[in-house]
Amino acid sequence: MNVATMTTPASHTRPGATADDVVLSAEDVSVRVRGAQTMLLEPVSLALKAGEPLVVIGETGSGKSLLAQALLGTLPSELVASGSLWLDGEQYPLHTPENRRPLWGRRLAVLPQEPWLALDPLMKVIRQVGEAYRLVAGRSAQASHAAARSDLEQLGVAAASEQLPGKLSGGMAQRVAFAAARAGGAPLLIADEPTKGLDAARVSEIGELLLKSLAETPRAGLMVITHDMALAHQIGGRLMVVRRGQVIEQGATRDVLAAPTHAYTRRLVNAAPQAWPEAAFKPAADSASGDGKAAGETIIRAENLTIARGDTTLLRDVELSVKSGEIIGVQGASGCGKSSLGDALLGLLPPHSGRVVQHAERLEYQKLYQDPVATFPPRRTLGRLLKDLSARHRLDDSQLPQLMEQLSLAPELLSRLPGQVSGGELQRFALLRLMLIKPRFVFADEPTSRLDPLVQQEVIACMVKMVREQGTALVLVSHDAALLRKVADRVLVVEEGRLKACQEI
Amino acid sequence: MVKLLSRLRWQYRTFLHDRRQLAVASVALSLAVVQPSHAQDASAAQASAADTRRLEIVGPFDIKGADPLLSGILFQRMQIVETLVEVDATGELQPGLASDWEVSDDGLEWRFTLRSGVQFHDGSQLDAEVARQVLEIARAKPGLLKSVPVERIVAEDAQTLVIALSEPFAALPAYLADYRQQILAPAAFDETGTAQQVIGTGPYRMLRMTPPLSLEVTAFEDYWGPQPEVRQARYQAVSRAEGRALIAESGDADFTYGLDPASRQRLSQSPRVTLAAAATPRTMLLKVNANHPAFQDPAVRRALSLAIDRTAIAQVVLRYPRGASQLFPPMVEGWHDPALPELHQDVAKARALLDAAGWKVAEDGIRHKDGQRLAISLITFSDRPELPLVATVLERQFHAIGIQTRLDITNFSAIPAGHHDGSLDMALFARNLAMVPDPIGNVLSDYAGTPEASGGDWGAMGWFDADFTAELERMAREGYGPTPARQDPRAQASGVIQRALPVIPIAWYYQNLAISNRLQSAQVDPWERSFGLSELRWAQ
Amino acid sequence: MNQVVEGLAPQRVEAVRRPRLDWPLRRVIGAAMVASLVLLALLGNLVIPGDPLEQHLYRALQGADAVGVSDAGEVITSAPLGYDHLGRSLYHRLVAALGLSLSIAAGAVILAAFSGISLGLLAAGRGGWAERLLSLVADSLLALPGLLLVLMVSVILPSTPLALWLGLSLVLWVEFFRLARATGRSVLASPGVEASRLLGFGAWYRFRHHLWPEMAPVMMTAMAFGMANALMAIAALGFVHVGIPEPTPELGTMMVELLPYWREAPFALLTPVLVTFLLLLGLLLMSGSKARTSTAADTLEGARP
Amino acid sequence: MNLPSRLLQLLMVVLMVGGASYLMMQSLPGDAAWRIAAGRYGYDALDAAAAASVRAELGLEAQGGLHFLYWLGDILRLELGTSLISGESVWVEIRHQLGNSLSLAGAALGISLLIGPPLGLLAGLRAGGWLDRSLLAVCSLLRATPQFLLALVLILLISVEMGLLPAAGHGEPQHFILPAMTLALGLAAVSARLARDAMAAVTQTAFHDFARWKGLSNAQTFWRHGLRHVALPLVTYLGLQFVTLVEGVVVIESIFGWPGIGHALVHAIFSRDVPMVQGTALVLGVGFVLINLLVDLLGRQLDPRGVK
Repeated sequence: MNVATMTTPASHTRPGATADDVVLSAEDVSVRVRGAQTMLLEPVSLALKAGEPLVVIGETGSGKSLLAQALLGTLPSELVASGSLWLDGEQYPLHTPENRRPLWGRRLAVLPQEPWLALDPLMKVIRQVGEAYRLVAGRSAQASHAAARSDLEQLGVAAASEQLPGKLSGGMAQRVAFAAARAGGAPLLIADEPTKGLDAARVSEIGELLLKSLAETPRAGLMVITHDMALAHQIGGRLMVVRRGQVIEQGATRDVLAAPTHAYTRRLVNAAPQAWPEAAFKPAADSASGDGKAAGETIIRAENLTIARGDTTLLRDVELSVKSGEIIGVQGASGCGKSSLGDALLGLLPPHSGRVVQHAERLEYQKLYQDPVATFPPRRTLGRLLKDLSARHRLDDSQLPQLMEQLSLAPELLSRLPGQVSGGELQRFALLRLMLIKPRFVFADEPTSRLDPLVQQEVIACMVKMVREQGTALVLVSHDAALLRKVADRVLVVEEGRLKACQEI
Repeated sequence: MVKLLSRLRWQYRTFLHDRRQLAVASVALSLAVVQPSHAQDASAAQASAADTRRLEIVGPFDIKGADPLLSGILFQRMQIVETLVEVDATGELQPGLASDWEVSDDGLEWRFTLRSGVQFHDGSQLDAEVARQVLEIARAKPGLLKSVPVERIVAEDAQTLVIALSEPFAALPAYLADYRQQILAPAAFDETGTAQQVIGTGPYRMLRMTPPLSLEVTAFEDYWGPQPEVRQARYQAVSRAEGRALIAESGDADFTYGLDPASRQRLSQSPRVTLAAAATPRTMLLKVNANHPAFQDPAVRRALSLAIDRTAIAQVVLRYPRGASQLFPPMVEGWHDPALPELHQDVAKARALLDAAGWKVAEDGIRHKDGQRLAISLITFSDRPELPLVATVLERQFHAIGIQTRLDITNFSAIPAGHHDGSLDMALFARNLAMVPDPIGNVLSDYAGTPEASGGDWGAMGWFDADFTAELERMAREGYGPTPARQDPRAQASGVIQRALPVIPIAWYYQNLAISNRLQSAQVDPWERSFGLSELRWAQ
Repeated sequence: MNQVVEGLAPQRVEAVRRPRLDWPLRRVIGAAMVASLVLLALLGNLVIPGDPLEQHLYRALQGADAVGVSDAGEVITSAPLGYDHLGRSLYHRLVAALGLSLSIAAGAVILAAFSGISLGLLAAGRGGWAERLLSLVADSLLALPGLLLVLMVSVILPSTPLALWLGLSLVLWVEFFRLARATGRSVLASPGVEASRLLGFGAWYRFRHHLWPEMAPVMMTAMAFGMANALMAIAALGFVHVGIPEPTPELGTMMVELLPYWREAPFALLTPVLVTFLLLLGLLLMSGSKARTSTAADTLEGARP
Repeated sequence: MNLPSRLLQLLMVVLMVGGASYLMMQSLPGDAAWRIAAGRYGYDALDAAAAASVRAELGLEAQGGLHFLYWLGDILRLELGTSLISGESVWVEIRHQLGNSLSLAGAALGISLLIGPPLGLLAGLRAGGWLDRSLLAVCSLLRATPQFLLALVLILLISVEMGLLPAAGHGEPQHFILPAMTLALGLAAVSARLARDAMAAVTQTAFHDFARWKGLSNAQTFWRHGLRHVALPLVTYLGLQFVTLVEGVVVIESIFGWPGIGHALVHAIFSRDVPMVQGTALVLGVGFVLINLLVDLLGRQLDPRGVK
């Protein structure tokens, strides 16, 4: 498929067409490595209309962020953009990033991803908003302070205004960053993965915030880059799907998401847990009754367990028993003690009171981590690591090729270092490592929260396969209720320091 | 930079050629530095005008405190303090605060007539009673005066001081010229007899003293003698020889004492300074423990002496024209005996002597006798930077005759301490042979002693010669009158030391200093008693 | 900038990243300098045999000469770099001095690294009182000038090389301790170590494959840096005359000895100065700096999932 | 570190210095009286009588039975005794010398701060640029030059060849320049690198980028969001650097004839003046702890987030 031809008709109609509603347009935006021919982003043209948001979706590495960077002039110095940007009737050639420097804050506002990193950790929140009013919009000191205060009030974070960013939650930080980014008065907002790392509940808040400001500001434009289908849905407007540096599909967001024409888009849309088919991961047997699996013997049991770290009690009176072949979902906001529960179950954290009864060998209780890169020794190839393991426990590794095939891991990956494979592959290797040991119990702590939806779906499928085939007991921790609902036999929620059964199931 | 490098290269090339000539030249220079002043009368007029020029003196000696025992020698050199008796450049005694003295016929009663009208810097007057008190304080402290058989000191009248002895002691006036017998005002001392201030009678008075590194003086208006032309002076202690040389080279010091050989070479090229040197009664010598099984035998000590290449040490390491041919340098007249056969190097003879003494070379190249290895330690110290260098040379030269030497470069107190506990084998140091202008004091304390406690801390060890000791004691009592052999008894004593070699002389010292061109003339005091400030003239 | 570049696919990142050695050119040059000086120390005396103590007083401060026979008939060892102020071959003194300085410095660094790393890991692993006590001792040692510590040790111990070795180790171990504790703390608490423990791997495996790879670059840097510091301290102590005693050749003492002759024989002084300087420079280059110059490559590397 | 742990550190420093001094006193080869007499009277006048009088005066015989606890007790009562050489109280001696050293160290620190961090910041803002590269080269060269060598080069060039400044001495303002410069160059080399690294790191942070995206100019970004972050490691470093400064002071003071605490320390070590060694070491150690306490406070001022 030729993207260029696909986008060319559009590019003829938009630039130059100084229709009143177009606030920003760009033609033939492309990105390549300086001094090389390889295109990292094939030429693409776009136009932002006032009041109509543009959503760019794609996987990690698809090149969707390059588009934003090329427009803003923030590409790393080793990459070079070409094409041009039209703004207020001015043309800005993209290969000289400096020409857009004066636009920042005044015409173009940027909403950063991971806003807790984007706020100066040593400056009070209100001053970070106020300085943009003062230095960019040129207001007086008092006026700036007042404006900042009213912004923060409107956004519901007035209480935090005298605090340092370190004290803010992720959602609050994003709202503060939003206020700071907008304070300079720029009508056009580019948001690059604005919800990365945020809990699901916060995602929709941010979406509302963006839409609200778009609606309230005259001649405002909004461009949102995300891989979150839910956010894309919420923002609406127009949609561009980027894959491997090419725009493969675009159109009205609602239309594209409802009826994707491209197979990839379809997969992308379906990869969101909400879109997963019901019962895809449930065992064939009837799971309505808790003891449906007659073979299930109790692998681990927590009795009247209270978990504390230092002086803080995280969870109390936990009663839990997990049977083999059972998947238990645990849902809760970050910092609620989900991980400590795992440590206590695995014997890594002595219980404050109560007890944990393990019914199998020590080695048979294992854990799957959120960040797979951190869980492998960094300087040893994956093959060596697996050999280390089988040598340590005299395991039969003859089934290794078969297992790798099951997990769709290519054999040549064995000669790579953990840092040289993708996150999804590595998480599957972590799973493979566990499957070699045949654990009776696995505690999976947010194992897919750092993965793209497509990869997440694959990894979850592999995990469920392990559970079903090896009869493993699995506790799956996630903040994504939809995911748990689709996968787990039972879902427990951590609320107010207690583990409760989720009402929805 | 380029200029500097090319200069360096040139000097490197010409160094060998220059070396001998330089040393000779600088000695010659020292003999002719005192020039008659043509500004004698003008000086007083200049003095009264506010002459803000300050003479900068740099030397190696730290300032340790106000007590004469600690830094008295520096106060003497700065001419803040004076002694009853002074010394001229040839070593002859001269009137100091005492204008005259005489001794009774039995040699037991010395009568000193004090100069009248002498004022201390605090305005008090010097009289015999003051001198008596001060001498009594000095006598109670360690020092040479302790060894003088003083019975009592009496202030006979205001100007007459009588020192009564229990037995004759001819060198007494010379002893009173020692810096430890400097006359301070009684107000300078605290109740324990330790001086807390420096209140002397000299042409300069102390302006401020900041131990350990500097002191400043200004001319004393009420001095009994002529007023000096240089009105202000400051002394700074710089402990490192390189540092001193650099200060001299950069022109920041008018007078720089204690120059190391290499710096002398360099400074001789400098347009800012003139080098001066004077022979001083100081000899570098090797103290040998004659109680050591090997060194008991005089032949072995002689072998050590024969192993040493004094000329090379003098010319290469010290950059002096020649090494020591005997203990006393020629400037110490009487004690130096030109007729003595010179100490020299003869390695073959040294080996033969050792062979004859039963020390045979073993497989490792080191000599053995009765299963004992001839391995000894040599103590020296780095306060004088040339000593470790010479010790390093000696180590090789002794090695050449089959003696293994372990260098121990340490605090110099290890030498007298090793002398007393008997642990010392050999020690290398520089000895001032005329602490008192009359060397008899030194010779007595270093080479006499008793059979039980022979020699002295900085002299012989384990070597005792009864006749020699008796003769020294006679000289101390009676002076240097003719002996039956009609020879100068001092030369005779030198001969004894030369033959027995309780210490092995290596080199005679010269006092080296750099004088800036701001000064018109300068005098080098060979007795290391004075910087000669009061005699100095500014160049313009 | 991390968050903006996040969008690059791994395969693309490969294409973007310039081929980069683990050891940049600077470090390679540094290592080559150090290695050649180490070789000189090891082999120098084999190539041109000679005695660093042998004196030819009348050749003092002369330039290089060839192998020959003197007037007296004795064979003169060639001195390729000329003679020092006592007519000793500068080349052989330099070789011997290098050997001595290097072995003391290396000995001190090895002892310091070994004890520092072991204690640091002990502190990180045990925590509690052990950590508090060890950190207190380390912090307090840090409060005293290193030179002072070495001087004090040299008063207490009789042998100078031993005192230098132990004194320098006493100064240097603190750095290793602090680094090991810091790395140990973060690595021991990392999921990787926990995973290996759960998988049944022993302490040695966890050290070898988790801790060491993390620590090694830092420790190598610290070792090179410690080496340089030790060499400088030995020279400085020689300078205040409390270093290796005469006549044993040592770089610092050699410089001090030849310093007065800087105008007569600048090249005699320059040789030990140059060797020391190159050695220190090599070590410092080898130790590298945390700062890198290629920003984009780092940004991209940091952005990897 | 917080106040209690700094106090503990202080105590530990005192304990270690006291212990080492006690060991030194015990392990002095030979008789302390000899060494002390040597320091007092010089080699020309040192003899058994002088040593005996020192022994009697100081009661050195009694020190064999001295107990470590008494020793420590004296220190804790701030009883440092008297110098064995000058007989002056150690406090008096140190007070005098400390002033000189502090003024020298202060001047050096001042110069180094004027040279190092500004250059480092400029280099860090343009990491990889020509300034960065040349600064790296100069810093590497400086760090590879032992201080005494640097001192001599400066003396030879500036003092001897050009005759601009005095080579040594103390008392006039111009005497400050060379020793302070020597000390400062070494310090500046390190602080420049540190400032450069910190600056380069700050320019890489998300908040630095975001500040510019907000519309702040480069200068505004630097003053408001860069400097404070660079100052943090720099201040911490300067606290730690105090020890290096003191160490440099020991060597530099002895070259330039500066009557400071370093000079006194070397002298005291030579003449085995243990009370002086102990006194100077204590003052240096305690000074370090106090300065770092100040640095802690300053750091908290700069970074109110608390323990990082």
